[in-house]
Amino acid sequence: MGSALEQNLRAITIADRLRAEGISRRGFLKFCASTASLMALSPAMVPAIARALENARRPSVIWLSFQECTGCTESLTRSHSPSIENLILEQVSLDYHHTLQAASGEAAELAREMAMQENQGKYLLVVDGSIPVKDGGVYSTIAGITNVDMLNEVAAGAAAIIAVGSCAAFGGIGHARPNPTGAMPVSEIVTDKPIVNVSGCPPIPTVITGVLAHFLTFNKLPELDELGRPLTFFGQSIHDRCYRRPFYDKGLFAESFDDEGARKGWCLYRLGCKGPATYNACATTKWNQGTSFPIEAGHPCLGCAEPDFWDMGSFYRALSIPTEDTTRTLVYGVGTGAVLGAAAAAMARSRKSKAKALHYKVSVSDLEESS
Amino acid sequence: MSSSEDRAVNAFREQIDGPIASYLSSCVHCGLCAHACLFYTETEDPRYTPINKVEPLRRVWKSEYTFFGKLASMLGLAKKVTDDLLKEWEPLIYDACTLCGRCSMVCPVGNDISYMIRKTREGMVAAGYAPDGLKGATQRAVTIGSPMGVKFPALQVQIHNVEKETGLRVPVDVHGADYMALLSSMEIMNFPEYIGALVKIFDKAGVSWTLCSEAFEATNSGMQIGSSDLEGELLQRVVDGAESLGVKYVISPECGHAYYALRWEGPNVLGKKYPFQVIHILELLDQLRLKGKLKVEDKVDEKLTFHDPCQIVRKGGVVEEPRSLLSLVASDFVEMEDAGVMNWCCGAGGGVSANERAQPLKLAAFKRKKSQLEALGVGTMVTACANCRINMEEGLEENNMQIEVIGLTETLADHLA
Amino acid sequence: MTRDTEQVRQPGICFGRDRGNDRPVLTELYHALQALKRCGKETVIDIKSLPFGSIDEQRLAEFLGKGEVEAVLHALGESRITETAFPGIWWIEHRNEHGEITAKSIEVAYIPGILKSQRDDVAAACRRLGSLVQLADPDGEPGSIET
Amino acid sequence: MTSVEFLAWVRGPMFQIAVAIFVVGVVIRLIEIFALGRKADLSKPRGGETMPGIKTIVRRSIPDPGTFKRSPFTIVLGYLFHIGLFITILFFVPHIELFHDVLGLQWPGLPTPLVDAVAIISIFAMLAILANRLRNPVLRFLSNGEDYLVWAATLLPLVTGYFAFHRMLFPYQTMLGLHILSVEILLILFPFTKLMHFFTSFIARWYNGAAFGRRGVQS
Repeated sequence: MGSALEQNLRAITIADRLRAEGISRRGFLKFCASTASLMALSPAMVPAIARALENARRPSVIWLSFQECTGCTESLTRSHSPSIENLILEQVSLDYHHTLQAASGEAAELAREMAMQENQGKYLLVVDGSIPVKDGGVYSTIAGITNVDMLNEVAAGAAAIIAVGSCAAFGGIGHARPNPTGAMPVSEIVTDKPIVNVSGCPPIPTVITGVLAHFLTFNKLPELDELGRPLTFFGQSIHDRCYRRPFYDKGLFAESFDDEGARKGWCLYRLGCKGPATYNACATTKWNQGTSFPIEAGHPCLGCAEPDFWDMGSFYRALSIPTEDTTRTLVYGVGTGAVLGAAAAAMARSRKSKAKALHYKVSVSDLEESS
Repeated sequence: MSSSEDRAVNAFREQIDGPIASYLSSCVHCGLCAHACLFYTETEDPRYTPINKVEPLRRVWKSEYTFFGKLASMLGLAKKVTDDLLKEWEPLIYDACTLCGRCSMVCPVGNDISYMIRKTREGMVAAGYAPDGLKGATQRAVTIGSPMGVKFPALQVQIHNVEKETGLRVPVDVHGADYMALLSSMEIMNFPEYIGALVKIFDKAGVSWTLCSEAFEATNSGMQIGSSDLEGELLQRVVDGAESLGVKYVISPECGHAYYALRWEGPNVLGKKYPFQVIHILELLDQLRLKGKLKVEDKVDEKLTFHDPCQIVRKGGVVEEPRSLLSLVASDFVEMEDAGVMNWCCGAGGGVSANERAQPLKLAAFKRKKSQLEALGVGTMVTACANCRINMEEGLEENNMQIEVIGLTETLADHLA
Repeated sequence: MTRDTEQVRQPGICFGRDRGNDRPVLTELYHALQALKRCGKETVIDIKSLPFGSIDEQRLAEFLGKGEVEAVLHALGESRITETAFPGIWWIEHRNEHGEITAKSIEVAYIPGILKSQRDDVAAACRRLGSLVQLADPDGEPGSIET
Repeated sequence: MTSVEFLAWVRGPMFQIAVAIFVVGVVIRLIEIFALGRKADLSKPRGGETMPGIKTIVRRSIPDPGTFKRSPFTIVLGYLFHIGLFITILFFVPHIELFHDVLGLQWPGLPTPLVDAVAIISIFAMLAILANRLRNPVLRFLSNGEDYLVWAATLLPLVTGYFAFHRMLFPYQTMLGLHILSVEILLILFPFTKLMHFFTSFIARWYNGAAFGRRGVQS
């Protein structure tokens, strides 16, 4: 019905929309500066962003939630009463999100199918949650459709996929040992589409919007690391950008949660901080309106933005500690070594006593001169 | 066990023990032992690096006494002991090692390398790989009784001369004497003054002693060539002589390896403890000095130094005694560099003196002693080993050095109060 | 009993002391100022991208201080553009309609770009003013208006 | 295999495999040595064995002046590298955490910049050691493939650890993984090579000290 108008609205650029709302060029530049900051791009990129937004069009977004806890959606919607993020979100057409949309039941599924039809090959697919594939995928279904089937169906017509949260990106807690539902990340099911992984449990809301902003601005996906994560947010580790890093460099560590070091804000490495091996933007973007992040609150980084962080040993044991029980290996090793050593020693001793029995007695006759 | 290789390998198998296994496990090829060995320092031939000399022994240890070496040898990866190897190593083991033990003092991981070379010789001699000169000397020692072919009648002649000269009687075959003195054939033939010195000192000090007509030879070519069998055969004669005379002590003469063989290897080679004690002549003299039974009337005035015989000092533990005795008899005694347990070998021990093939190498090695002496500028060098003494006399002559070499015991006897 | 306020230190304030994450920024600003003086090169530093603890930024702001100019921009919320006590170094904070900070930067420039009137806005202003005073000439100079 | 999977593998199963090979191998080799033993010495001792043995264990860490004068280079480099290696292994805080986990023992660490400097010194000492080995005629003569292999296996953990700490060359996870892997290679090579001297040199020194000690000489 209103789709003609809708089409028209989509046809105009973001800059036009802002101008239509009576926002000055200065305001637009401010918007661009905020967007650059949001995307963690250098302020030098502002002119390029401005140029791009002049021409950017409003994409359709379909959001699928699978085996998940809604934490990712919560993170996004409960972030700072969204402002710039909100502006960005206003620039997309969120056509299906089963937690956020008003429609339910068949109407909801219809909205999804319509959005797919109308934007075939152009819409953006956002996924949160892992996809269970064991036993034909029966462990999670929506409207009687298994998650795997729905993902495959929706992904087929998508321009790109954003896997939001560690579950969609890497399998997350569903994928943790023993993985009873055969949970899989999006990237293991869909292999023929560009996928951006915005990992984290939950992911940083501004990172989600930052990726959307990037897609919106440049109409392409940002540069990714080897795990498919946008480099602008995941290019440096928590440790690299941690304000406690100088304490690590000096060798000053908290050894318990209430010792002198903890009170003085020393490095949390010994308390199990996974910051050195965790790539995410928490240390600079921070949480709760940029207030703080776990390490600033005195808790070690769990490494939630990394694959299988649930299975990397205790959250409270240092990164340098092996993930398996080395003491046990050591004890069994000594035992096995003792048994084998005893056998080897017995062989050596018998060889030696045999040699003694075969002793060749040197006599004067052996001393004939050789020449 | 017909082949020579098999005989060598079997002997190595018999010799390898815990210490050797720990030594060979520890070597890191740091090369420091080379700089402790005068055959390397004076020739700079890296083949003379001490640890390299035990290669044949190492191969047997590696392939037969280590679990992983055994696995490797089952896969045909182990290096074998061959006749070629033994032949190649023979000069390294016999010509370029005096068993002086200096390398054993410096090895940073603690390897007693000279112990291992001594053990390696067991396999070498069993396989027939030993220098002809040393073979001949050992043969003479076993068949005639002395490496130089000295028999008792020859000693009797020297005894007669000494008695005439000193006017004192040399006791022979005295049952129930406290001490039985042994001699080295070099002392009998080249330095009979040693016998005179003993008579004079013991007479003054009232020591009850005797020579034994059945067992007067102290030297042991069996040890030098590395055969425990032959070493034991020679030692058994001493034990039998001492037992037949019922002495309490056997005195080792001023001869390094004789002392080492008698004092430290003997009971182990024979497999039983001695019914007597072995004492080095310098130990006995120092005991007499302490008891006030050894007094001198005057001292040697000229500047002199002391050469530490390896087997007596570093490997024998008689370190302070010669110095106490020298301070008694010398007024200007100076130590050479590295004196004491770190002193450098004369270059002729461990059977090298009996090995004609090693003569050029032995003279090259003497350069070390030469430079030590030149640094001191002494006219006299005292020592306590007939083998060192004869070698140094030869070396000094070769190098046109005017230094007199004297035995410590005779020096004391000459100045007896 | 207590001699001073040290006893009830705020954690943020007490560990700010020896952290020193703001030092490198000052060095960077020094070099940026030199570049501006030498060849007019402008520099922008995004403060949000710096590894700052809660105290570092405050300390940096205190160090830079306030200078002679303080401008407020009203567009999509309020923005505050303040020249620091070091002329040429500007502290810029953009806020949204809810007063929340959306971007924060330090700009080294003779005048921050955002303060200048924008060409598009000038063109719009020109059109608007022209229609108000009924001057048809699109290229008309404001000076040509007769009073 | 991604860098995260690689890191998980070297921190997980591979570490246990390496430790198992190391422990089993070392125990076998030590038992072999002790089981061979030595025959009781029948000669009358002049001195004790135990104390001189212990003294030799200590004294062999200090070169005698003559040896030092003749090969200062080998000795100084050996010292630098060994001390540096021990400091970096034993006093870098993340390593202490590892020992604490495995052995239950803990000790204070050293300031990280100090360990860092020491690691650099050790790395350069190692490079000089290689140069020395290639240049010095005795060392060149004695050296075999194992010597160079062990040299490389010892240097690698230092270099990879340095790179990981300074976040050079590769992303941290990859570099940390390579560092742990290089340590695992070292552990695996340990029982098969002269690395065993870490344990056996103490036994060797004791035997040497005891043999000389009973003859009345402190070796």
